[in-house]
Amino acid sequence: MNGQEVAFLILAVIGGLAGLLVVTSRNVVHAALYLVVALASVAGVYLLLAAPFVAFVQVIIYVGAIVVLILFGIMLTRAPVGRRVLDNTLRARVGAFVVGAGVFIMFTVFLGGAFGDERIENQGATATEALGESLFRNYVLPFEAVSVLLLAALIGAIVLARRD
Amino acid sequence: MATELGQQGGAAFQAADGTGVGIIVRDKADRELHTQDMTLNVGPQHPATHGVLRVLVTLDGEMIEDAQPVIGYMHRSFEKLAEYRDYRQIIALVNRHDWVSSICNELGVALVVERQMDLEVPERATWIRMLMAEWTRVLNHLMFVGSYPLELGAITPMFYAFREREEIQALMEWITGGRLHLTYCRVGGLKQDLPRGAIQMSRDLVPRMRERLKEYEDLVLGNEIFAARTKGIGVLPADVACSYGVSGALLQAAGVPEDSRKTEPYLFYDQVEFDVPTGRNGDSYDRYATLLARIRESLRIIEQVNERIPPGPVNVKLPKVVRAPQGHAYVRTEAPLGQLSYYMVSHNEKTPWRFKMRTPSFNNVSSLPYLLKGTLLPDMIAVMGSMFFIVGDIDR
Amino acid sequence: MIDAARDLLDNYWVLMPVKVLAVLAIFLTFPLVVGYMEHKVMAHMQARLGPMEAGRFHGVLQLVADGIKFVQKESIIPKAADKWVFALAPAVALIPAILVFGFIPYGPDLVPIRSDVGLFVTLALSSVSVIGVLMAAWSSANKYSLMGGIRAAAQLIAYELPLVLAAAAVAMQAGSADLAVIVERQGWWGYIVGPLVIGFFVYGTAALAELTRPPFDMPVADSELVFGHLTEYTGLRFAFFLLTEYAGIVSQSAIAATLFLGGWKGPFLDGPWWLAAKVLALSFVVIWARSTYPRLREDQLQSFAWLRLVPVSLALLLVVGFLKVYEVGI
Amino acid sequence: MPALKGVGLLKGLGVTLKTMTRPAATRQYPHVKPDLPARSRGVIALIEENCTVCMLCARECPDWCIYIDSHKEQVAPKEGGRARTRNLLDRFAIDFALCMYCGICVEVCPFDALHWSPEFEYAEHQIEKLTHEMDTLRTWAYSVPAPDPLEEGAIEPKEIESARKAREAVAAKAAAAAEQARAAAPPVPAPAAAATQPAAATTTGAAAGTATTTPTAAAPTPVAGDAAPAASAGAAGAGTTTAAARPADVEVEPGIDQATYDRLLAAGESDRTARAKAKAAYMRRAKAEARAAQAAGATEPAPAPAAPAEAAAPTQVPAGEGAPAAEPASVETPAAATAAPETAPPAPSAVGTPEGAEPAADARDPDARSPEGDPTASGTAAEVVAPGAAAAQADAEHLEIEVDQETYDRLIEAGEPERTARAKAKAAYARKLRAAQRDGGGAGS
Repeated sequence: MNGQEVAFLILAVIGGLAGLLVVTSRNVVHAALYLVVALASVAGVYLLLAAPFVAFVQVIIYVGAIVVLILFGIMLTRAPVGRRVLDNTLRARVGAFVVGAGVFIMFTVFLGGAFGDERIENQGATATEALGESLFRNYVLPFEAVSVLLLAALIGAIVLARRD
Repeated sequence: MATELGQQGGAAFQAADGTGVGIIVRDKADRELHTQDMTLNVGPQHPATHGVLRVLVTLDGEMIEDAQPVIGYMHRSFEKLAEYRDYRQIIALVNRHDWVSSICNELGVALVVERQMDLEVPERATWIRMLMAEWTRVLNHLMFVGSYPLELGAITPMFYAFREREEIQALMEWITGGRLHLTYCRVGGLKQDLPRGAIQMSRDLVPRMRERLKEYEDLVLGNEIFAARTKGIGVLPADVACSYGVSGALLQAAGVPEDSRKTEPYLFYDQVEFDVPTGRNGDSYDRYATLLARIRESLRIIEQVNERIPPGPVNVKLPKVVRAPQGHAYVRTEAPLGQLSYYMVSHNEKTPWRFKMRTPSFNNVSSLPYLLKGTLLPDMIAVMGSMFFIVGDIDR
Repeated sequence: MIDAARDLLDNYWVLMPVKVLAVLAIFLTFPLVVGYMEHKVMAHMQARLGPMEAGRFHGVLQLVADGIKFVQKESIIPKAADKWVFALAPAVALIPAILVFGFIPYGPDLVPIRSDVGLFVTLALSSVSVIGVLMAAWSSANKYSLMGGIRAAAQLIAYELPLVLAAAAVAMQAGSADLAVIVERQGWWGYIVGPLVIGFFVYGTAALAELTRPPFDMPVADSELVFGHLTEYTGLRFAFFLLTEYAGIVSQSAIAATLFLGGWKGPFLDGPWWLAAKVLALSFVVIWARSTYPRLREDQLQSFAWLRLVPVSLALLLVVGFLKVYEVGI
Repeated sequence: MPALKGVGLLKGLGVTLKTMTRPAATRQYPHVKPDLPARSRGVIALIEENCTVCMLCARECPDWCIYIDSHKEQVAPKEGGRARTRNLLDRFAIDFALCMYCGICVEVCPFDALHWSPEFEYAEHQIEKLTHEMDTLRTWAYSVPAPDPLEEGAIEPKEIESARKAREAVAAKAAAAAEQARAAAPPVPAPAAAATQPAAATTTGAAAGTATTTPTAAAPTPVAGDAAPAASAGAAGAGTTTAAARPADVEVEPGIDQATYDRLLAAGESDRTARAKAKAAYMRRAKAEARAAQAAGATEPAPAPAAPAEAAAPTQVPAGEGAPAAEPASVETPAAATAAPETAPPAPSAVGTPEGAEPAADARDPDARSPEGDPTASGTAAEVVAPGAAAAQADAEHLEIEVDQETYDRLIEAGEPERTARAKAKAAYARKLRAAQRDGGGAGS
């Protein structure tokens, strides 16, 4: 077990614990804050995998934007101010459990199926340049497709939200 | 309380333990999206209300649905107090309802008593009263010229205004000995004559103030952010203004050239040249611009008065105990904030039998619900700041 | 001997603490200098003198005195507040602000932590501070705090975009996201000669908004929201937020200077002093704006970001890309 | 949002930048004390010697923050006649926590016992401590500045005008006398006195005291010469006469004007009022007669020779006219005063004892003073009177109000401005003086 693995272990534990707390926390704002920790540890994992660009983009987008947006939304609508808890109903819990378990199983199956016991060696640092090349040369079509999809979602959201 | 709200399906905002601030949450079923009104107390202790005015705002998001000014936190029963004070004491008292325009307040009292007593005030005293009243007007307007941008986030004009005020204040202090509550007018004249050199100092101050006014125009009035914050905000049309009894800069900004100094001249205002500035749109921007223009006009009056103070006494000889004869009198003056009137009923005693004040701020603020309806919460500050009120003048 | 010293310095475990100490020193001195500058510059712009007592000479130790005062003050946590979140918020806001200093190139070989995505690191770090603000806003259990927090979040999300886009234009121009490389590829006049001058203004405006400094200080608008998310904070925790603000000014100025003004390069002798001078000059502008402008309303602020800054920065990105591809040199 | 054109934004930046290059408007207050104008309403000072416990101030005060306690005392008649009662001031306190600084008390005080002093640093940590007693109020009297001269075209208050005229006449006559004296080698005091008399006799009310100027002190000649040009001199003169010189006013036996008394009673006035008014009427008449008699017998030395105090008063005047009132000139006052008591009959000169002040109050008709008289105009009086009265209190010993040099030096060293230091030093001196006197058992009475 080398240093990298130890670091990964720590990050994985932190991330896993935080993820667990996200779903078990009885306070929705706390849940969002645990999500920050979880996402940050994922960014740490990216760093370990020598993909600093992805790691920092993860921080910018997920921590800096997505979670902020979530928090923003929560606070704008029904955040219990202070220490008050907002307990979920049993139905919601069951639903959440089903969805969570489903996702977990799906990933386990997919990843297990794809890699199995194979040990993937660290391939050294990925230069940002290489990342850009692969994204805009090799995978430019999927990339564009995803962006068009996102754009459509964006416009759809605006259309839905506008009342006039 | 919080639990109650929780049972209702959760409140948008909940107070800590339900203490202090009251929250009224109403569901709105008739909307497509489920929104809740929130009632927010702005004040009585809030930086934007300069003093203890409380505005009960009903919010839909940041949109104001309803705003009710709640007054009376500073009520000091001036009118009742005045019934138990002799005229000199009333003069000392009324200094304090609008605490930044003391001379203009006490002038009204002196005038109303003089009217009732049918007293001829020496010319010199009248001119000096005008001089002091106009400087007070400048002082008062400078206060708002500084504080309004402060409410919109510009800190600097406040300091400039106070720099200017300090210079005028020095003149006032030299003349009267006081800084805020000057107590300079007396029934029948003034407390004492000017100290030697005061007129010259007043002469010197006028061009300096004019020069400084230019700075406000550059720093505040010409600023695009300021314009964006104030143009079209809090539009008070002339007819609404009139129906609320709004007066002063607010009314003039709405385009009504009403000014007691013009329409019903007292002192020697009919002998000096000045204009009544008016605005076009009646919005916050116009109100601020009118305020600046009013300072210019006041400086114009001061310039003329400086040269016209005749020699002579500043007082008439009165008996030791001043008694206004039986009857009643009404005097209407243009205080810096608007029309200030005093109505006095006298039963030939040393105190008035009834002393009614019509203070400008009270009427001006009464138009707040009209102005605030449908504006955004941040605009509330922009509107309230441009109402140019003094809480003491509302509550009395 | 010198070689031995160099060897010693090459040792990671020796070098790291030295770097940490240096970054901490910068972090502790520069914000204080800027804070003091704000006191004095703003005072003089307002025809005042500002602090004159602490430290005898023109109040030079005013901020130190303030710090001591803050330490002595009672640290109040409101009864209804979420204690942990409330207590952690200043740290969450402050720590990223410190870390940013680690990635800034101070000189040719003076980059504490060099990363080929240094630009993104700094941007990522400065975006984390928002979480601290939101934590503070929510945990205070105060309506004004919460509203301030919501405004802050909305504003920061809105301005993050033009900020990143303007920075991306620079990265595109320089062909690298490594801050040290970006500096090296600039002349001492930086990138403000050419189309990137627009980027500079976009970045500057967005950074100002990111820092919630006037004229974009709606989240802490004292005449409306008392003090926004800082309303309930006292003592040392409040001081941390204050420190974060000044550190933010310094770090944003430093990044802007690095991206657009040629960093440590200067007309005569290259070196960290040029960066320091540029940082101070930019901080001066930040303070200058504060003492001159009223604040924009929240919706004006938003529409300014979305309707003006974002399109402008996107267009800029296009222009720079076009020039880069067709090798029309800047 | 309207387009940000930017011109206004740049202009704004220009304004702030321009201001930055200009000197700041800040005043470094604790280091640099403000130079407050003479009319400044800083704090109310009391010259207790002048107070006759008439209670006007306490009654006129809009918020009743003045507390006065007094007791009545029988005064033995001087030469026959009836014993009289008078009010003695036991306590005079102002609650500055209540005071609204309107200045009505200062304005109504008929005997110039209250003055505005520009002192303002008297904040306390407890609100009760803001109730200041006589001692403190007295201390502040030392920093009462000379009043400002009035603007051109102003009409002088009556008492100032008459005092000024009197002094001008005195000066003229004294100059003439000096001329004469130089001509005739041995200076004869009588003519000088004689010269003074007619002039003074024309004065009324407050300045009447001047009429009794005696030739005992050689002071009037040089002094009055100095005083002549000063317009505000009148203030000093008036103030002085109301205070120190009042005892020297024409002495008449108190009595009651029976006619007035009856008339008033018939008019339905209460017995007390009627009696008081009748008394006043009697006094007025009696005094007028006495003065007429004096004027007639001009060569005769005046009956009440305690004059030097006010003779010296003009000395102070030029100082008051110029800069801070606390010029050495005023310090001379008691010096002159000390010369007097040798010839002074005991009763009126013993100003220090309350009895000394009392007859004056009795004898004076408060109504004679115009109520709208310039109250601060007599500000100088504080300077003059204070030392004068204190010196008188110290009886005939050589006690002069001076600046306590030690305190003065210390304060100057501590960076206090000159004015404050001097005032404080003077106060310190006065305190010491009084302490010494108290220890000495009040030799005066």
